[in-house]
Amino acid sequence: MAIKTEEMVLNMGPQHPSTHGVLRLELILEGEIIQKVTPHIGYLHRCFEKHCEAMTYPQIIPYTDRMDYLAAMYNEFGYVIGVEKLLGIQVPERVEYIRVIMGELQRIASHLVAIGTYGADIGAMTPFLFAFRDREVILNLFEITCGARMLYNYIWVGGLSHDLHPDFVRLTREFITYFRPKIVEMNELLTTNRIFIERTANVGILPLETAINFGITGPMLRGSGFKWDLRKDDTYSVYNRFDFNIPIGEGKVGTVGDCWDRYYVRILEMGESLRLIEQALDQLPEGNVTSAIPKRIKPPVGSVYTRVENPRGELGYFIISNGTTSPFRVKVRGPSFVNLGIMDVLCKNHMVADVIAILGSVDIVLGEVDR
Amino acid sequence: MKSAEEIFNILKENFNDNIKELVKQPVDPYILCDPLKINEISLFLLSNEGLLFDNLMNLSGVDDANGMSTTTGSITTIEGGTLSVYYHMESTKFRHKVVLRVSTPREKPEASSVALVWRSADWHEREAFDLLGINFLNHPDLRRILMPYDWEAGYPLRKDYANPEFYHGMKVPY
Amino acid sequence: MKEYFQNIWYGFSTIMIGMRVTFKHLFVPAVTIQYPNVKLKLPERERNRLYVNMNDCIGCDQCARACPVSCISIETVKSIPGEDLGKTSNGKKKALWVTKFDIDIAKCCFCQLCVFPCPTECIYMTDVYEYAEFERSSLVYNYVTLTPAEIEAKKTNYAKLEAEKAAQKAAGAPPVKPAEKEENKQ
Amino acid sequence: MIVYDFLYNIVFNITQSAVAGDITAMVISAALPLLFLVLPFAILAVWLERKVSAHMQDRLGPMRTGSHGWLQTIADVIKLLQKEDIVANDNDRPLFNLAPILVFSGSYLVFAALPFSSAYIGSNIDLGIIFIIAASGFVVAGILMAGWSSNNKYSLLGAMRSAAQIVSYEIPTILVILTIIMITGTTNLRTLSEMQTGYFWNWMIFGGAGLSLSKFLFIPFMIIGFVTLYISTLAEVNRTPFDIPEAESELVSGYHTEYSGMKFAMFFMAEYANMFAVSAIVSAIFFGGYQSPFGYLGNTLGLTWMVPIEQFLWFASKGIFFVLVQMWLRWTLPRLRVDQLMALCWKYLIPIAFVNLIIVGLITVL
Repeated sequence: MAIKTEEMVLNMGPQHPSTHGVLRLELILEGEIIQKVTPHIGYLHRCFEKHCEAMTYPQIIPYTDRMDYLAAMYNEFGYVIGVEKLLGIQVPERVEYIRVIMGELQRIASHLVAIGTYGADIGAMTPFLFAFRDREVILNLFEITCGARMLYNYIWVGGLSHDLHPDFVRLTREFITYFRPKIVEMNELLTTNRIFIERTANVGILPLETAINFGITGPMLRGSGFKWDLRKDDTYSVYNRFDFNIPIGEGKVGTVGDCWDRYYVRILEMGESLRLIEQALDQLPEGNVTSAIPKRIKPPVGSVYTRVENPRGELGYFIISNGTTSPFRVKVRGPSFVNLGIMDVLCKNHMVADVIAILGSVDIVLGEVDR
Repeated sequence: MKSAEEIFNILKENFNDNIKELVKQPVDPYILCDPLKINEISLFLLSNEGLLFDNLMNLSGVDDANGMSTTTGSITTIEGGTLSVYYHMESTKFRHKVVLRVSTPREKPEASSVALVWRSADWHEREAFDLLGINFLNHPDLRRILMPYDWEAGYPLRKDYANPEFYHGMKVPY
Repeated sequence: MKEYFQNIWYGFSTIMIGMRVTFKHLFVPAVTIQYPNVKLKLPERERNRLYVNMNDCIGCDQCARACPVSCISIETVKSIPGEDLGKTSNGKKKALWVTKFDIDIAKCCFCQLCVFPCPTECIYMTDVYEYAEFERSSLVYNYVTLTPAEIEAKKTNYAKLEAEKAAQKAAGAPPVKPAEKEENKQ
Repeated sequence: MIVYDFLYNIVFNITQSAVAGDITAMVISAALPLLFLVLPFAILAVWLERKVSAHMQDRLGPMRTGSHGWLQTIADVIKLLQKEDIVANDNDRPLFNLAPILVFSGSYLVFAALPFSSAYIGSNIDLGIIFIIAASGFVVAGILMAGWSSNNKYSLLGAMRSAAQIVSYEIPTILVILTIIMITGTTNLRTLSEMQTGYFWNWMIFGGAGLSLSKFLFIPFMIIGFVTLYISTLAEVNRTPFDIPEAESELVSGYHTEYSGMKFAMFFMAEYANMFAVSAIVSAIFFGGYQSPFGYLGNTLGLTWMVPIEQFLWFASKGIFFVLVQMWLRWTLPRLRVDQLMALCWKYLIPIAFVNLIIVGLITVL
C-alpha cells in the first residue's frame, strides 16, 4: 500500500522577504517539491494605462518612472521614443548621446539591484550591500544631473529637462574606473562561490524555444543562449554607433539557460554598459538639449508600437493618438510582466528554496508587473 | 524580411475574407482581421516557413469608443461600436514585424484566443479580459489578473467606466 | 574519486577567496554616514520641497495645469482698475490677486513639471527634505500672503465692479451689432 | 572545582548536612554560567555580529547607544521585554509556550559542562563531551515543538528541516569526537583540557602532548578532524551557510516566525549562546580549552590565584575567536539548499570523518 500523502498549498507572499514586492505565489507542494506555481499579481495595480488617458503627453513621463522604479530612465526613454515617432521629430545628437549614457548607467544600477538581491535571496547579504553601495554612486550621478535619485522625469519628448552637470563627465569617468574592480570583487565573492553555483547552476533551466514562445526577453532570453538584444537587433537612438558585445549564457557551470547563466549575463552586461558609456562620453557632441522640445505636444492620429531594451527585457509602448493632447490609449508591454508568466514552467519539480532562486533570476519589478 | 504589404498578400491568399484590409498610417500599418479566425491566422503566421512569426511582442486590447456616447451627469455610457485587439508580432529569424487588429462588437466582445499559439499571449489576454472585458474563446485560464478576483464594478479601461462608490465597504474615491 | 576531491578543493578555495574579500572590507572605511549628525551636501539641482515666492506670482495657473497629480490649487480674482499690484522681479506686471495658492505636498511627486512653465520663475524646488508632519493636513501649504479679510475685500471689490459694468451695459452702452459678433466668432 | 568546594563548605558549615551542601553547591555553580556567561555573552555576540557584519559591508552598524553602540543589544532586549506576547488563536498553546524554554535550556545545558577554567566547571561530569552532544540534540525537540505548535507552514517546514539537519550533523560531530576519545581515552572535558597543558604544541590540533612519532602523524588528520567538526557544529547551530531552518529569504524566519517579544528573544539568545557553546567545544577539544598557549603570567609572577582567571580569559577569547569566524563565514557565504546540505553531510563529512577515524585508530594501534 502506498503511503497516503497530502499536497500542501503554500502561499508565498504578498508579504514575503524575497518576492521582491507584493507578489503572491501559490505553491502546491509535495513535501518540499513544487507541483505547481500560480502567480497572483495585481496587488500594486495603479491603473497606469487609465491614468494616461486623462493626462497630457509630458505629464505621463513621471508616471512611467513609477512603473519599473529601478530603471526609471529607461522607461522614460522608451516612452519618449514612441511619442517622437508619432510626432515625427528628430532630436539633437547630444540629446541622443546623453540618453544612451543615462540609459546605460541605469542599466548598471538596475543590474546591481538584481545581482545584489539575488545574492540576498540565495542567502549572502554582503553582495547585496556592496551592490547597493555601488548603485549609490550612480544615483549620485543622476542626482547632480536632474536632482532626483530614483524617479527622474529627466528624458522629455524631444529633449531633456536639464543639460549635463559640468562635473558629470569627470564623475562618470571616475565611476567607471571605480566600478571595474568592483565587478571582479563581486565575481570573487559571489559568482564563483561554490555554494552559489550549487544553488543556481542546473536550476530553473529555460530552453530557448520555450523562452521565445513565452515571449521572454532581456537577460533571461540571452541566458538561454540567444543573441537577441534590441539595442543591436532593432536598433534605436544612436546605439548603432557603438561597439559592444551581447553576452549570452554558455552553460559554463551547468546547463545553458539555468539561473547562473541568467545571473552571469547580467554581470557581463554591466561590463558592456561601461564600455558603452565610455564610448558615448568620448563621442559626446555639443549642442542644446532643450531646443527640440515641442511647445505643444499634439501628435497626429495614429498608433505606434515602440520597444527598447530595458534592463529587464523588451519594454514596449503601444500608443494610440487621436490627435488631442492626451493619448487615446497607452499599453505597456512590461518585460517583468511577461517574464513572470513562465514561473510555473521553471519551478516545476524544484524545491521551495529553488523558487526563490528562480524568481530572483527572473528579476521582476512589481511596479511594472502590476502597473 | 517582408513588408506589411507582402504579408498582407500572403494572408489574403490563404484566408480570403477573414482578412479585411491593410490600414495604412504613418508609422505602423496594420491588417484588419476576423476576430473569430485570429487563432488560425496566428498559427499560420507562426508555422509558415516564410513568415515564422515566433515572437508575439505585445497584445493590447483597446476600447475604440466609436459607438453612441450619451452623457448624463458625470456618467457616460457608450453603446454600440467596437473593442479592438492589436497583435504586434515579429520573427526573430527574418526580423520582420506585422501588426494585426481585430475588432469585435462592444456588446458581445469575443475573439478567439491565441494563448495556445504563443504562450506569451496568455497573460496579455487575461489582462485584456480583465481591463476591457474582451472574452477570449478557448483561453486555458481566463481569470482576472490585475484587478481583484471579486471586482464587480466593470472593466476599468473602457471609456465609459465609472468608479464604484464602495469596494468591500471602503470608499473608492478618496 | 578525483572529481570528489576536486569538488572539495573547489569548494574550499572559493570559500577562502570569498572570505578574503570580506576580510579586506573589515578595514575599508564605511560609506554610510551618521545621518542627523552628518549631512551630505546636496547638489544644486536638488528636487525636494516646493516653494512659491508669492511676490513674483502672477496667478497664471500654468503650474497647476502642468501638475500630473493636481496637487497645486490656485484661485485668483481680477484686480480692479486703479489698483497697483506691483511688478514681479523680472518686470512682468501683475493683474490678478491670488486668493488661494495651496500645494498639497503629500500628493506632490517631485517631477518638477510645474517649475518649467512658470513665466516668472516664482515656483521652484528647494533642498529642504526634512518636513515630516504629524497631521496630514499640515502638509497642505498655503502660500497666499493676503489675509482672509483682504481676500474678501478683493472679491467684493471685483464683484462690485462686475455689477457696475453689467449695470452700465444694461443701462445703455451701445449694444454690439449681431453681424460684428459673428465676425468675432469666426 | 574551587567554586564548588567553596559553595559546599559554606552551606555545609551552616546546615551541617552533606546532601544539602552538595545540592546547593551543585545548583548554584551550575546556574552561574546563566547569570554571568550565557546572557552577557549572547548580548555581546549579538552586538559583535552587528558590528562585524556592518564593517564587512562598509557600513557602521549601531552607533548611537553607547560608544559604538555597545548598549544596542541591551536596548533591544528591553524593547523585546516590553513587547506584547502574541499567541495566535490556532497555536498549540502549551507547546508554543514551552518551545522557547526548551530551546534555551538546551543551549544552556551545554554551558553546565564547559570547562571554563581549572577552577570552575559547572558540572564536572565524566561524560562531558557526550553530555554536550546529547544536550545540544535536545534543542531539536524544542525547535520541532516550536514549528509544529506555531501552526504555520513556514514554521513547520523550518522545523522539519532543522530536525533533519541537526540529527544528521550529529554523526560527523560524534565521529570526530570519537577520534579524539580514541587518542586521549577520556570524555571528561576537564581532563582533556589538562592533557593539553603547557605550550600550544601540546594542543590536540598539533597531535597532543608528548613527542612521539605518532604526534606528528596525527597532525594532518587532526586538521581534517577540526575542519569537519567545525563545519558540522556550524550546521548544528543553524548558522549560515547552514541556516536553512530559518532561511530568512525562503521561510521568512523558519520555526520562530510566529514568536514575538521575550519568547523570540529566548530563541535569539539561545542561538547566540549555542554559537559560543560549540566554539568552546571546538576549542576545548582541539585548541587546549582553557590552556594558555604560552604558559601563565600568574605562574611566572608567583601569583597562583591569577592562573584560573587567565585560563578563563583564554577560554573566552578562544571561544569568541571561533564565534567571530562563524560570523565571518555567515557574512561571506550564501545558503545551501536542504538537499545539498544533506549531501554535504552524508557524502562528504561522514565519509571523511569515518576515514579519519579509521586512520587515527590505526596510528594509535601502531
